[in-house]
Amino acid sequence: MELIANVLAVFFLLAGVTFMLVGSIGINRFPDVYCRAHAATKVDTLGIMLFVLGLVFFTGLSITSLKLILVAIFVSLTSPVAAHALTRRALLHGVKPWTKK
Amino acid sequence: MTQNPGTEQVQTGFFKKYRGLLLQALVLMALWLILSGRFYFEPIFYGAVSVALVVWLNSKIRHIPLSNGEILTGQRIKILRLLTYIPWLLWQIVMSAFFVAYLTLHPKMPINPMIVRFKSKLPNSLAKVILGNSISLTPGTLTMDIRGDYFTVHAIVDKVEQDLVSGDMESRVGQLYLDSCTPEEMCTDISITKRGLEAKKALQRDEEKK
Amino acid sequence: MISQTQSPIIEIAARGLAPVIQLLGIYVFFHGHYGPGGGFQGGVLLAAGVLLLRLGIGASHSQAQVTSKSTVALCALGAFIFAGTGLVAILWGGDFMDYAYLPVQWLEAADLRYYGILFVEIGITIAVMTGLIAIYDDLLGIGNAGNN
Amino acid sequence: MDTFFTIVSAALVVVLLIPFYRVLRGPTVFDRLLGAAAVGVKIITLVLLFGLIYGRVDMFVDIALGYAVLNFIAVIAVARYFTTKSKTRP
Repeated sequence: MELIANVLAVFFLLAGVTFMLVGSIGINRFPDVYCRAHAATKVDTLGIMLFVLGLVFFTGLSITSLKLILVAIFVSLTSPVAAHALTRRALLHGVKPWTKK
Repeated sequence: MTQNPGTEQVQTGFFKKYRGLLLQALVLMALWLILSGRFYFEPIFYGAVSVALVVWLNSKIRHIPLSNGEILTGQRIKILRLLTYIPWLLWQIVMSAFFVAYLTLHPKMPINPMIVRFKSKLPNSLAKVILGNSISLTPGTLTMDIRGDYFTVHAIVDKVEQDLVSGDMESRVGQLYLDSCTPEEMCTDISITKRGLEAKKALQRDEEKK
Repeated sequence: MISQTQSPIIEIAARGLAPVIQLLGIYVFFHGHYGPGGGFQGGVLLAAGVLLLRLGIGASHSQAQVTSKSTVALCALGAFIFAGTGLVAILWGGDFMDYAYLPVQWLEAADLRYYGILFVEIGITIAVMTGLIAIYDDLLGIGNAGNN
Repeated sequence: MDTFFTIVSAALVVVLLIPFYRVLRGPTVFDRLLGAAAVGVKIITLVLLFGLIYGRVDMFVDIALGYAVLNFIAVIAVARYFTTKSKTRP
């Protein structure tokens, strides 16, 4: 049982780090600020959720793991709001969206 | 700003009037218990005092309307339907992360960004906010602006744009407030812009109309 | 001045998250005995909660919660609580901030230290929170933050 | 297990450095801000991982929560008070 929990935890930690790596690459690879916001919002949110899930498997179910889940909930609530605020202000500021030729 | 209940007011009226505040206090008390993690008298007493202070501070701004003139109190969300909506949203987050990761790692990066504007028939601002955040978390779409009933959404490929304007998610959000709503009637007046300059002009046209 | 026109997402997110952030600030303040935290950090988080409302629903609307006029006075009150506790300890025969000498009869020395620290931390929290809000309001020129 | 945590935290630091390129390079200020927010999210996970390494997760979670709050408010504040070129907006 201990072994299964540890294997799951390692898997989820590595998955979270992988998703955050993909998000970071996306921030550098996409052509304009709106597409970059896609990468920063969705991929990073799933990355931190998986990471926290891995940490919960390590610590076991307790008050501390509830607080860990609270961090994940907070980040997943705030990241779309932050991306919305940024892209809205970029649109009003006049940053042109990149389009295919 | 705060309205004291009259002494002759009956009990049910009190609960009906302050349902929002009581819910907020309960949620904050649960949050305090999770944060504190000590279940004896003194921390819980401090927690009760803190929750009372925070609820009192925030009850002062409950009656201030939003910038579009809407008052937030008195809207009932259907909590049971919210509980069924959240797992679907989590599944959508997983889907969207895999989708954007696929787009990122694809060597040619097959994106075709566009700006979709549509009119939604959601009844109030809170529903619009839930829809806007859900759009931001579902595959390939990002809410850029909400102005009145009009949503401005950045979609990254053609496929997600079709999913968006089919109105599936709008009807799911609409069911949180309305009794029945079909996907067809929720999402109307769709216009798609594939060039950046036109989108900004459309926004400015809206501004001048006001 | 800044226009009140704002996207409803930011407004409602500010209204919904501000109580949570304020409660987190108060928790950090009370948590100073057991882990990281204390007056200054709690005050910063409380000020962050108030400033989120200032940003989200507009500076003039959020005056209903904490007015700009009261911030400087409350900041002075916090500093007064902090310094006054120390001075009272001196007057009753101890050193500065020696809580065991506070003139409260019905508490023992250990309890007196515990509650003395708590009282001083309350002063620090109020001073930091209202001081930061007063700096923000003064920089933007809202209301009559400083009487200058 | 400690070796594994060390490797994961080193990987996280590398991941954290990638958005810094966007912060330094970004053509507009919004790109820089987006990169900074992405760095913030990675720092939250790094703080949680340090909590696990030092065996004090309950202590580091509070720091992570505070960091998340300040990261969010920083983005909102800069996005709100960035001066706009458009004539119709203030």
